Amino acid sequence: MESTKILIVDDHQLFREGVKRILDFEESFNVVAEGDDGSEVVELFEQFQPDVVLMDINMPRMNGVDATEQLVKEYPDAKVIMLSIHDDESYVTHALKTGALGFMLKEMDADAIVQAIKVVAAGGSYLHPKVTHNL
Amino acid sequence: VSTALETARHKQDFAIQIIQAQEEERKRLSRDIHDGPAQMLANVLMRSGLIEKTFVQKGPDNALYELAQLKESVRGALSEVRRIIYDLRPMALDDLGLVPTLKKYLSTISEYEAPLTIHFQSSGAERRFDSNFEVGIFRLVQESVNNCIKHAKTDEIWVKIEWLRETVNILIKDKGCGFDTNEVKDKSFGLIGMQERVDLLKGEMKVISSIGEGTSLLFRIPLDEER
Amino acid sequence: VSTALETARHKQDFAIQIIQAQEEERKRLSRDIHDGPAQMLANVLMRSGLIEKTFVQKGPDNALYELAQLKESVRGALSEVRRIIYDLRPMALDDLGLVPTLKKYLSTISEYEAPLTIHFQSSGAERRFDSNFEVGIFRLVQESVNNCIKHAKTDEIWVKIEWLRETVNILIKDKGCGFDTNEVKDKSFGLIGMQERVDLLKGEMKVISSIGEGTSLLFRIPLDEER
Ligand SMILES: Nc1ncnc2c1ncn2[C@@H]1O[C@H](COP(=O)(O)OP(=O)(O)OP(=O)(O)O)[C@@H](O)[C@H]1O
Ligand SMILES: Nc1ncnc2c1ncn2[C@@H]1O[C@H](COP(=O)(O)OP(=O)(O)OP(=O)(O)O)[C@@H](O)[C@H]1O
Ligand SMILES: [K+]
Ligand SMILES: [Mg+2]
Ligand SMILES: [Mg+2]
Ligand SMILES: [Mg+2]
Repeated sequence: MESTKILIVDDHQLFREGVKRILDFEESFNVVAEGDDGSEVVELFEQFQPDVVLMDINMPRMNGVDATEQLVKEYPDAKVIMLSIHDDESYVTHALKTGALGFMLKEMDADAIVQAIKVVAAGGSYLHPKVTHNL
Repeated sequence: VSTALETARHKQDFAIQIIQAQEEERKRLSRDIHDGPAQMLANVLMRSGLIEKTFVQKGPDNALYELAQLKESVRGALSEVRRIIYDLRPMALDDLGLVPTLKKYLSTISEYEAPLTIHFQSSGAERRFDSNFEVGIFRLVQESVNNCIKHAKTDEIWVKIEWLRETVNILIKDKGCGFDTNEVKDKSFGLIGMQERVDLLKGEMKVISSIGEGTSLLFRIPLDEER
Repeated sequence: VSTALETARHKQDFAIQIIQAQEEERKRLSRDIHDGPAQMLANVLMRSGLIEKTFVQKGPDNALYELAQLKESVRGALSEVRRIIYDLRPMALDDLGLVPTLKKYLSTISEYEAPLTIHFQSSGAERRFDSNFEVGIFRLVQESVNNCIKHAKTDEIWVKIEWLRETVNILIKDKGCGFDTNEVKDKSFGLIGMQERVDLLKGEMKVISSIGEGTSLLFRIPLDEER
């Protein structure tokens, strides 16, 4: 089975670490790189060519919404899943408008993020169950 | 000069009022966080100690069940924390801008205050402005809508924003009980605070109300290029 | 009248400044809570998920190790929450009163800002006063000490409180770089804010400083019986 290459961009090191530990359980997943700000994402994408990008929304210099917009402009095929603390649907609609294919709340279950990555890597889209309810 | 001095005295009182309001807000917030998330976390901490015991004494199934329960209370704490953040200042204001934030804010309020309906409409090209400007407008709408809810005795409110090239016009209107605008109340700093914010934004504010006829608040705020 | 008006204008600017400061504080706080406790809570949830997965795939020993990690992250979240509550307004202020709260506050700060030493001394019969009064005094000391830390370039500060029958005298002193008190800075509202609070408490404030000679702030606040 082909491995799925994943890039994690989040300003919280603990969060990146936790997600990585969870993704480690999946043999087909391979976390190829990490970044801690939206401003780095284009460069990291260029270098590592990930299949899926996990992108936090609130980061210190460039937020995930702007970063996704920039990334998708340069790489229209980039597959981005946004991660956020906010469960407000305006974030979700905004995220989807910028070209993200998934939206996950950071309170997600371990299995949900695995599922989301699989779906999005295969070309689908995935929203956290709690936010589809809000939409 | 005498009226200028009088206005100024009034503003001085106002400054004192804001300091006090700010302390009140801090106090309320720290209590809120203390009684909500902090208590919940202390409880979670205690229970995570119990999971180990449960595991040893009652086996993994019971321990996993306890763990699932614990997750639920952490989720509860998180949504408390989210609410506190939101009440302080919706982060969406900075992340997404004024119109999406207001839309969400007003729809949440009308849900919360059912059977209240708030008709929200924004026309013209919305743009992003500096953070002081956006939060200023947000607070004007927030305070006006709060006044309708608190005082107007009605369950329909209209909020209209019109983005023109050089100004933005904002109307908050209800068809409720209205009030006598000449009667100044000493202890109510809502309207005075709005006037203060409008001055800060170099705009104008008009309050149109009479008893039995409902209330309209009109704001006309210039849109500087520097913003 | 002209000076009265001038002072008054100054105060009007001040009202605008407080509104802005308040919004800044709300923004900072909501970001702080988002980046601190909210992220920590999300992390706790993730850790719980990890325990379940670990248990199923790697057995109980590994799961117990993860459980210990979970407890650590709950502890982390709790201390973040406590820090925010404390910064907002030490609750001890209401629970224990001014002197014990200041003592604790100053010792925490000097630990945090090591090698800073703060000599704190309170003499005379301490009593309890109303909450506005106590918080007012607390903020005066807090702001003065912050100024010493920020500007004085020294690592020793003296804080002295003297409780008399009808007044309380407060001194905050450093032997640092000092500053020219005639030079008014436009954007720094710390000293102006203190003056405002002192007025609110109907007291007096004296700033004694000159370049190279260190700085002393003296407050003399009347103790009303009603308090
Ligand atoms: N939409 C409205 N409908 C009816 N009465 C209103 C409305 N808005 C304001 N008022 C009247 O004007 C008064 C002053 O309003 P203001 O916002 O200044 O103070 P408040 O709402 O009473 O108190 P605060 O805003 O300080 O909590 C109110 O007490 C109320 O009597
Ligand atoms: N203890 C001190 N030692 C040396 N300089 C001081 C001291 N206290 C105040 N100053 C000087 O006085 C100025 C005004 O102080 P003030 O507290 O009003 O403003 P600030 O501390 O610069 O800003 P803010 O308090 O608004 O964050 C300071 O910028 C500093 O130059
Ligand atoms: K986030
Ligand atoms: Mg972040
Ligand atoms: Mg009001
Ligand atoms: Mg200062």
